[in-house]
Formats: sequence, structure tokens, C-alpha cells
Amino acid sequence: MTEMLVGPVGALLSLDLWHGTDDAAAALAAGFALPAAGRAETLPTGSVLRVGPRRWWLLGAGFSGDAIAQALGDSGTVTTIAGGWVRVQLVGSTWRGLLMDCGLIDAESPDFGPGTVAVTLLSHARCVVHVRDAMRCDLFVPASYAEHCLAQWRDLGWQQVAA
Amino acid sequence: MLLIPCPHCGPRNQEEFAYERTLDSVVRLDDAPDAAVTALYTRANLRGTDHEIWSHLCGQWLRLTRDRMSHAISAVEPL
Amino acid sequence: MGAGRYSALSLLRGAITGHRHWGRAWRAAEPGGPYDVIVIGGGGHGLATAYYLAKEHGVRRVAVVEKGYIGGGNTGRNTTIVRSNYRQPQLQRLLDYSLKLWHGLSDDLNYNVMFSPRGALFLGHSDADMVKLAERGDALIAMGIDAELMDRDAVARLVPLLDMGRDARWPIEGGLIQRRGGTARHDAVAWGFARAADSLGVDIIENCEVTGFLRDGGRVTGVRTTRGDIAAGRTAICVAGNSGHVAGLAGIKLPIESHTLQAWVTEPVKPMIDTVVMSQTLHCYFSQSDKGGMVGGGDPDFFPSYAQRGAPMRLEDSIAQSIALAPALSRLRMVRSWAGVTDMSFDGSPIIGEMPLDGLYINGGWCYGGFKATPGSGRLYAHLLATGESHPIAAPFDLARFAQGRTIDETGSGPMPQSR
Amino acid sequence: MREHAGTVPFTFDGKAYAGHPGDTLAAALVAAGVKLVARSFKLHRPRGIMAAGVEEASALVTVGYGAHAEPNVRATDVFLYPGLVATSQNAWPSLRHDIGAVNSLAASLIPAGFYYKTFFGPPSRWMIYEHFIRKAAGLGQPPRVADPDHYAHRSAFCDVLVVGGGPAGLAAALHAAEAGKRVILIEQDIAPGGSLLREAVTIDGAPGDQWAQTMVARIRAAGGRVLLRTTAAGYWDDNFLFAVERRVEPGQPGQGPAQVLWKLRCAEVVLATGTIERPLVFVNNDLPGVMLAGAARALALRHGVAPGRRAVIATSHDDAYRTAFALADLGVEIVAILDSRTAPAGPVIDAARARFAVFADARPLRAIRSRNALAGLDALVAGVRQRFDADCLAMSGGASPVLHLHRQAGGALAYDAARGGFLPGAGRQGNTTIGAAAGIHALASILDQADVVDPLGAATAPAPGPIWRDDVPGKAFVDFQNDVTTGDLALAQREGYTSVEHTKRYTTLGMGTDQGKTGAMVALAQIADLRGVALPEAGLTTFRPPYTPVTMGAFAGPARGDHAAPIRRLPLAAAHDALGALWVPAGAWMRPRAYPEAGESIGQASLREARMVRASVGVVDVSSLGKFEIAGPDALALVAAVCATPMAKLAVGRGRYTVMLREDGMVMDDGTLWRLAEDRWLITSSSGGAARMSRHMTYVADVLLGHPRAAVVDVGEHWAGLAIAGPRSAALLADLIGAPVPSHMGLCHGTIAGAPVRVLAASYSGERAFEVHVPGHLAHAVFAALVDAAQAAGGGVYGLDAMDHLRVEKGHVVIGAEADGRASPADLGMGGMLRKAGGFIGWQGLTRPALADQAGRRQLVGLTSIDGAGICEGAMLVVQQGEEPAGHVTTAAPRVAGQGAIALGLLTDGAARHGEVLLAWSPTRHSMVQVRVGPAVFHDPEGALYHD
Repeated sequence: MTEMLVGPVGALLSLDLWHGTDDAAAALAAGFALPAAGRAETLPTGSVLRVGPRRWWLLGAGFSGDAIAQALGDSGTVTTIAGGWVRVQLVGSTWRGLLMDCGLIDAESPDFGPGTVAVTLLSHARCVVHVRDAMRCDLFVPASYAEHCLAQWRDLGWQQVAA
Repeated sequence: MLLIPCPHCGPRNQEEFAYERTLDSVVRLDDAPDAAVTALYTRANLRGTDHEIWSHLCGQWLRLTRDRMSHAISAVEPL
Repeated sequence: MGAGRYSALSLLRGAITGHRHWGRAWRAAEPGGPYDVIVIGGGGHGLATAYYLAKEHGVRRVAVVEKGYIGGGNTGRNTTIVRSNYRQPQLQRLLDYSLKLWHGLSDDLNYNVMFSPRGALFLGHSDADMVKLAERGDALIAMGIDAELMDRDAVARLVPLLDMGRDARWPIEGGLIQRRGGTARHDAVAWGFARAADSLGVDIIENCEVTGFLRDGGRVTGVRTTRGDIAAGRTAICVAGNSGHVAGLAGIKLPIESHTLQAWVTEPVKPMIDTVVMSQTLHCYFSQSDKGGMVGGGDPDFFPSYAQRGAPMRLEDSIAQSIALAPALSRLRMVRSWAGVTDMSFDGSPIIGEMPLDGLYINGGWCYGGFKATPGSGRLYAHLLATGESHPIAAPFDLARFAQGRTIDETGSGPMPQSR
Repeated sequence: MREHAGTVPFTFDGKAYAGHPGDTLAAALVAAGVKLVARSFKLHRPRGIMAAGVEEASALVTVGYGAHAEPNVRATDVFLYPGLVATSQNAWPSLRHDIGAVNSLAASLIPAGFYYKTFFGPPSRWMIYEHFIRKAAGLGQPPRVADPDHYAHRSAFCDVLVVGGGPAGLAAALHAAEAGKRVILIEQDIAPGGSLLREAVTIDGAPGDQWAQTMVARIRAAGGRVLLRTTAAGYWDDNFLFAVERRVEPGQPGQGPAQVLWKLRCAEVVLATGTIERPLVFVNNDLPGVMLAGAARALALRHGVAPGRRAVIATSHDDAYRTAFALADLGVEIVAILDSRTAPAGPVIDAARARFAVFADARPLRAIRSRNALAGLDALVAGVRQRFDADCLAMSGGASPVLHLHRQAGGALAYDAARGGFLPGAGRQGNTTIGAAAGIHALASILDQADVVDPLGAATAPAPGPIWRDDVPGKAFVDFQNDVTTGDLALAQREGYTSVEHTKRYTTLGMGTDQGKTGAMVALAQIADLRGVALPEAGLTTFRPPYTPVTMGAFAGPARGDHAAPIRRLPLAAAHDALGALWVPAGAWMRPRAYPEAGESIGQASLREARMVRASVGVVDVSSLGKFEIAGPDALALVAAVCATPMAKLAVGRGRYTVMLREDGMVMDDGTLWRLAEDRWLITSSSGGAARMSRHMTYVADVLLGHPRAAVVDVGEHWAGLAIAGPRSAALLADLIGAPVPSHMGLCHGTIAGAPVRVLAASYSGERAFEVHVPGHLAHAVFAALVDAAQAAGGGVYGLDAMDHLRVEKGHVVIGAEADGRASPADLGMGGMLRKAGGFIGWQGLTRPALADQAGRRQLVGLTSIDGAGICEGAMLVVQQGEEPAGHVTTAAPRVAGQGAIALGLLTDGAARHGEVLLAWSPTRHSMVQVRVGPAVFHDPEGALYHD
């Protein structure tokens, strides 16, 4: 049985590097790895998710926006965006089923495993999917779409519990 | 329902993409007025292959070389 | 010439003779010429143009060249809605000019096009929608065009299957109906105009694709086709959906891009809905054909295509919206879906007028609203082709309007076709 | 014959019957001796069971009752369940005695396309005829209530999709699964096996149907997914298919979803779709008792049901001989086998000659009817007419490979003269076709590894039936559902509707619910013969999705009821509910319209709220506004491209009203622009335009300016937005922040109730006002603090309507009302705001001649109701009633600071017509109000109120 644990995202920063800057140098300066396309890195301070061609999400209170901005100098910028997202933690072995019920992405593929990040449509909402491990997958849903998505997912038989 | 290779995310279904315009209809800010109005208001609209600007919901803009009869995509470049 | 006059009596005579006496409804003409006018495109608009040229302007040396079979393009692919309740005054004049012609068309052509003024109803889903509909109604009445604002109860009586629940996803607050609007049998429009034009001497040449233009310096003097060259005093492009391609053969780029519009039909059932139902905010619409199938559609596939094939997601959207409005539709079964290629113009309005080359004319850019304009479009185009002057109702729709800043934008969504 | 009585009770037209598990409704009816099952669409001819699957054209019934009733169900494609209720359609007063049958008598009066030749006169007269035509048309009764069933969608990706669970499909799926590929096999029947279910063959020692069951088990064991009762409905680009799985039979109530619409993206598609048998063409070939030979065989071998007592087999190829053996083994007397070939030969024919009377060069001419069913037939045997008595005529005019999906996917066709039909050519999307659909019929060659025993010898290729040339008078059908006869085809050709698409539309050939599955190829052969061309030259109609009709609800899937489309909720939705908010849709959002107190109308509430703001202070939720942070060394270049107003010299901590144009120069959006830091800007824009603005700015950054060193971050939902406006707003906010508030169009940061906030001193209402931005998930405490403070100061919360009254009185335009996408900056009185240096998007568009000079353009004006009566929003502006409008009222509102009614409007040459008196005329609302034209501002034109 897979359950949905729903709650605010808490601390979330958007790290944007200019086109043409050297990712490795920026990572070195920031002090944490900047994952490749479609990947996430989990660190003691939080997780870094690659969500766009020049955009990474810094998830967790351990990241200091100002310090990172300072470190990046004029190769990038950091913006707080926590208020715009709701996190739906899917806990259970059958979480792939929810993505196949309301999305059109190959979540059942062997290479949709831990550390995978995907930006895709779920129930008409533009969501970010972060596969933690075989039993856990986090969905980031735009806050204004959360009620719609959760209502539809409950309607499809997925159990919701408070985070 | 096309499967479009996003330069950043890899192949994704057409619903995640949005068509913008053809490459030759981009209106540059420094175009002279006549050239700008022509680029804005005329399209080759080929019944064949043309270069099109699309965007993916991950934020990647891309250029598709695509046949309007068969929908076959012969080339993709990031923008 | 002609297959003899159609009437109930003619059917009785046919019953006796086993219907052996009927001749061809239109001749399978061979390319001849030179012609006074060549119309490129054997759809409803092209055939109507030829008919009115011959009937009202006495221009008898007319040919219609069609690359496939007549009525095989958008004329045979639309959802057959006929109405004139637009908001912009130029479009109101143009489409009501056409709607008046619809009301006498079957008798005029002696071919029953089954024009059925069953009412075209726009639904409003909020007070803001109702204000927009009232504004549209006020504008129409001020132009002498019929429009009637309806409250919730009146709409519920007219279309009992609508979900009048307060908690519906799109609650129905009322509507605006044009009683003179309705539907018609699309194939019959092409065949009716073809038969009537043919009986006035127009050559209808099928399986004859235009591959280029004959030129005499700056002037276009006819067309090259898959069945040889054909000369003409005036050449009239009328190929909506392919306007870009054909204009390209003359080296001209138009403010038009071809996008796909899909539609669906269900299995035939006994009468269920009598009115054409549309929505002010949603882009879905549906009505029941005379054979009993519910016909509907919604948004175009917003990207360029000539493939006459759409993506299933658009069907999902328009069907989900239609079911939300009329829940009983859910148990019907879709039996067929198809797609047309629409000439999406860069202000949403048609283009009727001269092309930059002498002797070449254009009638296109009808987006997803060309069927309702068929007789009016043909008659106005015939006026231009016969007299060289644009009819006052057609004048605002010239090609030059874009560069001059006189665009006519019904939805106010600007030059990008996919934002319509 | 079936030994024991049926165990599954069902009713047909109220009469009780019982069938066997696994029976189709058709099999159970035939077993019960029911022949007449339906009436045909146009001529109301008696119809019975003709086929054995989805290609059935005649036997359509309504299954289920009440809300669960489903019209137009093929009796051959619904499997029995206890309590199934089936009723006949399109017959009144009863199936046996149907008034509609009179159409058959008048048939010669109503050939194909008769309705184009009559019913003339005014449209009102046509609508009278049409009323009766519509009543007669249509088959089943339509559902009248909401659908009790619900439907699910499910996506799946695979390496190999195999369509068709017959021998070829099962073998291909097992092979791929055992090779480690992700395999999905779909089969439309309730049981696997396909053609094996109507053959007496053994494979690897087991009967065909049991072999098929074991193959399914082996495929699943190898990791393959097998979906039975699932139909491939449509094949779109890049191997994307819809498949519809029926979880319950038509009319059968159930718990979970009644159907699942599978969305399949496949690397490779293998079509093992088999063939569909063709009818023969002869007079009355539609009579109950006349059926396809394969269908008769399926009744006998699959269901143990004899379709009659005395049978004639009429065929043009070997396959139908097998039916003779199957029927004979059930005790049916085989009166004759009529083979249209002059010299049929082969093992099965020799076996047949040993048991039955086989006649070569023989074909049926006319079926004879008695009491709505077959009693016998006249045949032509070697040129001599001969009568045969029979109550069952199993016919076969060859078979057509099922090419629908191959064609939907753009595949080519190859004509095969011997078969009189098409085989699949190259697939456009790398799809392949195998088995009978590819013209391979011998089971041994399909299952080359298996041990196949076929007592009647290997199956051979089908050959087409003879062309019907009106050898005897009477109606010979090519489309059984739409009653299209060979006579109709001849009439269409005679009248010039020669292209096959014209013939199809003129006669409605192939446009019934069976979509021409049985009749199309036979009709094409007849058309080719009429035109004297070979069949391929006659042309082919397009194959369109879906392959078989699909329930509309399945297409909508979970997008049902409230979920038909997303509704976007504000972060403070719960708080507004607690305050008694009345919600209204605004684009995809739901926003509070007003907070009516007991007994107040919406109008009274919104005027009270608006006056409260002018008098003291009000708080309104503006969270849905677009908000974008643009940061980086080149941020200014990006902002200057998007916003048309000057900003280079804007100091850090300051903001300004701005407008964003489309490339044609028209106003696309408006909002405020703030310099948060040297190279960090905040742009706010309208709620309705937020998505469009987000896309526009990334297009400008990545495509137009080619990646400047600047990022565009959409923070629209990160920041909840709470506007606080009114004379007391500044003092109240200063207390809450514990610091001085910024001057008008200034900004500062602070905290309220422990939450970090950004305060922008912008005003929409015309009062001194501020927008407090707070992260969405921290907004509740801030909203509560602001509302409590406002209420304590004599104010409170206000909604959209009140905000609208205030902004109209101040003359602010709204995107979608005044800025309707047709208005230029100059039309809205904003010409002076544009950057003289240009360089903003839209500047070239504005140089166009008709925009350079303003003559004849519709311009923004203020309108004051002369006698104070309310002005109708949307009313036409005319000098006198009946004139063509010179403009219209865009937004109307009551005066807030004072009495009476005002409005904003767009009026031709409005700027030059101040002082004129016009009529705001609304015929739809029976309203006529005199209005005076004036400037589009009614309250504090100088903006004195902005300064404390």
C-alpha cells in the first residue's frame, strides 16, 4: 500500500547559472555537486535536484541562499521559491502506479530509479518528480494545483495521510 | 502524438511541449520596422520541412527540423 | 444540361424507372480554357465562387481545379455549424451576409443542403461570462442581427441534458442564442454548388493539382497543373488549409499557418439535443446530426501540420469538457474522429482580396470558422473577381491590413496563430 | 446440440432465457432459437446474427437498463452475465411488428441521397420534415442521465506491443518476452486464441483454445503483460496507441472503473490482427439466418450452438468448407456446399465431397424469406437456377486482413489480385504485421516451432466472391447497417459521385457503427466493376480512429466532475472561507468576490467593502498576480525588452507602473516593476496573463536575446500577495512592521507576525496602499494580523468586486476588459509612458500607418451616468438608439467616493469627445442610460492621496 504524505516544502532555493558558465567551477565554489540532467544528489545539508537546462533546486534548510550567491559571484543567482510548491511524499512499493495513472512518463522503466529527477505533467499540473528509493518518491506540486491533484489522486484510490 | 527529444530531458510526449513559431519569423529588437512587420506577419507555411522553435516544460527552448506532412523530426538543437 | 430538376415528383418518376434516368450531377470536365477566371480549390467556397460568377456576373468561362475530389478538404471535415453571432462588426456583417444566403440556398441551388436553423447557443459559466455574452448580444442587435439572452431556466428548458447543478465544474448561468443559426449538411453544400455551377457552364476539373503559376512578367496568366497548363484572365486561390503552400508556388508568404483541428462523432442514437451548444469560455462545442450521431470538437492542435491527423489529447480535452456540460454524453460511444487543416490567419479573420501579383487573388485564412461563411464568401469573391473591386463587406479583409495595422481580431489574442 | 440447459439467466425484449458461461449474447439467442434480433437503420428490414465479433453490423441491441443502459451494443461483442437485460432497438411497436418496415415498401422512393432531391421550401418547412427524419434516424435510445460508471486512464511503455492474441500474436509475444523485452499483448476477446476459437485443431497436443491459455500463462511468467478484453482503439504518431480495456460488460454494474483507457508508448508495434470475413452479394443477403461462415463455425465450435437445422454453405474459397464439418458434427444437415469456383480442389474439398453435396460454379442469387427469417435460396449452379431449402446460409466471399491500425499509422498497402484485396506494405513507423493479417494462413507456418495437427489440412489464402451484376431483381446489400445496396452504388456512380469518398458520403457506405468492416472491400469491388477499373484504381477511403467505437467517458477518464479541469486555489483559501467569502472563477483560479454579511446582496456587499477602503482600510488577496524575479548582470537588458516604460534610471528600492506589449504593439499585460537590487528586478503582471508572461519572458531571454547573463524565476506562487489600502493603511502597516513604511512606489523588507515580508507601496484603488508579499506557506499568520489590524481600525477584508469598483473610479485599465488585446498604448492613454528610445518588444508594430495616426481608433474614456442610473457593463455606446455602435462600456461601477454610476469604455476618437452625451444602450438587458463622456478618472486625479 502506498500512502501520500502531504506538507509544505519548507526551505527551497532555485540556483540558476548563466548559459555558458562552467558548472564544475560553480559547484566547486558553492561547495556541493551540481547534478547532471535528470539527476539528484542527496547531501547531509539537503538535496540538489537538476530541474532545467541551467537550474538546480536546493532542497533543505542546510543551504544558505546568501552564502551561495556570494560564492557564485556573477556566474549565477539564487532565489527563494519554497512558497510555490507542496511536497507529496509517496511512501510504499507501488508509487510508480500513481505516475502511470495520471502522467505519461516511463516511471516503470528500470532506469527510473533512485536519484532520478523528472519535470513532467501529472493530472495537467507541471510537477517535479524526485525518486528517493524503491519505497519513496517525492512529488513537488505547484501549491495552487495541490488540491486538484490530491483530490483526483484520492479519487483514483491513493491514500492521503498528513505529513 | 509526437515523441519529441528534449535536449535536456530526453524523449518526452508532445503534451509537454509548446510550439512558438518558425525560426524565420523571430522579430529581432533591432530589425527595421518593415523587416520586423514582415517577419511577424508572413510565414512560408511549407507543406514540407521547416525549422520550428518549441519549448519544453523544463524550460529548454529547442529548434526542431520537422516535416509538416509526416511529422517526422529530422533534427533537434537546443536554443 | 444537368441532371434534371430535383423534386419530390422527380423521385416518384425515379421510383418507376428504377432511378436510371438520373445523369451526372456535374460533368467530369477536361481542362480547357483560356478561361476568364480559374478558381483553385473545389471546396464549398471555390464552387460557390464559380456559381455566383456564372449566375450573377454572367462570367461563363470559369473553371474550378481541384487536386482531389470536390468537397474533400475542410468542406467535408467541419462540424457543420452555421451562425453569425460574432463580436467584431466587420465579421458580423460578413457572416450575416452569408447567413442570409443560407436561408434560401436549397431552393436557389435546387439541392437540399439541409440548412436547419435550430439555434446556436453560447453558454455562460459565470456572471463575467454573462456580461460578455450580453455585450455580444447588444452588439449584434445594434447591427440588426438576431441575438437573445437566456437565463438559466430558459437554457435548461431548451437543452434538458445540460448539467444545471450549482456545483458543476462549469455551472451554467445562462446563454446567448442566435435562433437563425444552426447546422447544414456539409457534403451537400459542395455537391449543390457544383451541380448548379456546372449547369451554368462552369468546368469542374477534379484530380488536377496546381503545381505552379503561368507568368507574363508581373502578371499571373493561369496555372500549371498535373493535367497541363490552363490559362485564365484572373486566377483565384481558394484552398483554405493549403493557402500557404499554394501562395508559396507564386513566391508569396502569407500571414497564415496551417494547424490541425479535430472533431469526433458518436454512434447514432434517437434525438437527444436539438440545438448547437457552444461555450463562451471553454472551447468545446457539440450538436446532434440528422443521422443521430453527436458531433463535436474543441481546441486545434496548436502546431503546424498538413497531415490531417491530430493528437488524441485534444480529443480528451473537448470530450471531458462536453461531458462536464452534458453528463449523459459519457455513455455514448465515439465511432469516428478526423482532422482538417485550418488556415490559421494572424488576426483570426479571413483574407479576401488581391495578391501582390496582378491577376492573382486570395480567399483564405478562415481559421476554424469557414463553413458558415461558404455562400457569402463565394459571392463576395465572385464580386471581386468579376468587377476587380472588393465588395464593401469584404473590403476590410484585404491582405494589406496586417502591414497597415488594420487587423480584425475577434479574440484579441494577437498575431500568434497558436494563441487563438 | 448443447446437452444441459443454460445456467446464466438473461432477458431479451422481456422474455427470459438462459445461456452458458462464456456465451456471447448472440450465441445464447441462437441457442434459444431467436432469429429476429433487430431492424435495419433506414429500411427497417428484419435482421439477425450475421458475424461473431466486432465486425457485426446488423445485430445491435441495447444492453442494461436505467442509467446502466448502453445503446448500439453488438450482440456478438457482449458476453453473458447473470441478469443481463437486452432490448431490441429502432422498432415500434415491437420487433416483430415494426411500423418502420413500411420504409421497405417505399424503398424505391428513398434510394441513397434521396433527401438531397426533395424537402425544398423555406428552412422552417425543412425543419418539419427534419423533425420526423431525426425521430426515425438513430438506432438505440440515448442515455438521459449522468453516467453511473467511471473510467480510468493508465499509461504504459514497452519495447514490443503485440496487437491480437491469436496464434501469431501469442507466439510473437512469448518470443519477445523470453528475449527479456518489455512486452504488452492485447486481445479484444474475453479469451485468447483468436481464430483458434473457431477451429478444431490441436497444438502441442492440446486443443487450440487451451494451448492459447497456456501461452498467456507462459508470457506472463516471462514478465510480459497480457490484457484481455482490450481493444487497440487508435494508432497515432511515434508508436503511441490508445487501448481500451473493458473491466465489465456493457450494461453490467461494477465497483472499480468500468473501462481503463491505456496510453501506450511503444518502441515497436507488431500487428497480429487477423482477418475479417467478407459476405457474398446476392438478393436478401441480410435475412436472419444468413451469416458469415466463420461466425457459424464459431457458434458450433466455441459455443456448441447449431445456427440452424438445415444449412447451405456458399463460398468462394476453401475456408468455409470447415464450417460444413463443424455444423455436421453438431447434427446439422448440410444441404449443399456452393462453391463459386469452377474447379475447386484440395484436401478439404476432397474430404467434403466424401460427406456433402458440393456444387462447383455455384452461387446464391436470392435468399427466400418467411416469417422474418431464411427459408431457402435460389442459386445459380453451372448456369442453371436451383432452389435449396435451408434455415441457415453460411456465406463467405473471402476475407480482408485487418489493416486499420497499419493505415492509421500511415502504412502502405500492396494489392493482391488473387485475394481481391490489400495486404499491408511497409509500415511508416517501423510497425510490422504478422499472421493472417499479413496473408499467412497455414497454422503450421505461423507456429513453425509447434506441433500442429489440423485434420482438414492447412488453411489456404482466401479468394474474393463473385461480382453482383443485378442478376435477379431485389436488394443485394454491401453495407448491412446503413442499408446500402448494389443499386445505391450504381446510382452514385451514375450521378457522378464516382470517387470512392464521394460514393461513401453519398450512400453513407461504411459510416455505420461497424465502420465498413464487413462491407467496405465488397463494395469497393462492386464500385471498381461499375467503373470498369481494377480494384486498386477505385481508391480507398481513409481509416480513422477509433478501430471500434469507444465510450466517450473512457476518453475523459479521471477528468470528470470537479476534476474535469484543474481549479487553482489561493494559499489563503481556508482563511477566506472562514471570513464567509463568496467565490468566483477568474481564469483557472477561484478568487473571493465579496464577503456578504447577513441579508446583503453581492452588489451591496461590494459597495460597502469599497467605501470601507476609501473611509478607513481594507485588505484584499492578490496572490494570483504574476510575479517574476529577474536577476543577473544583464537583467536590465531583459527587463527593457519586455517592459515598454523607462526604467534604466529607477533607483534601487523604487518601483513604477509598467506595460508590456505584444510584438504587434498592442498592450499584452500591465503591472509594476521594482528594482530590488542593482541587478535584481521584480515584475508583477495580471493574474489572467501570468502563464503567458512566464513563457514570453523565457522566450525573450533564451531565443530573442540569446541567453543574457540573467535568470527569470517565476515566483508567482512563492509569494502570496495581500494588498492593504486606505487612509489608515500606512499607520497600520508601520505598527505591524515596527518600522516606517516606504513612500508611494517605494519598497522595504520586514517581518509581520514572525514571517519575512516584502512591502511594495503600490496602489490600485487610488488610496494610499501597499502590497505585502509573504511566502505562500507562511501567509496565514500575516493575513490574520493584517485583517485583525484592519478590523480594529474600522476596516476589514474586501473582494474582487469592491477592488473593481475602486480601480474603475481611479481609471486603472484591466487586461481583458479595457486592454482587450486590440488596444494600443495610445488607445488607453499610455502613449506618453513609452520609452522614447524604443527598443522594447512591439515598437516596430506601433510604427504601422493605421497606428501612427489615431484617427478612427477606439480610445479609453470615462462615462458618467447623467441621472445616476446604473450603466450596463458591455452596453453599446451610440448617439441614438438603432445606430451602429461607436464603442462599448468595458467596465461599469457605482461611485464609491460619492453617489451615482460611472464606467470606463472604448469609444471611437474618444479622446476628442469629452463632454459629449451618449446613450449606453443594452437591448439584451432593456437598458438605456444617458452618459457624459469624460476623462477616465473620477477620484483624486492628481494622486494627492498617495502621499502621507
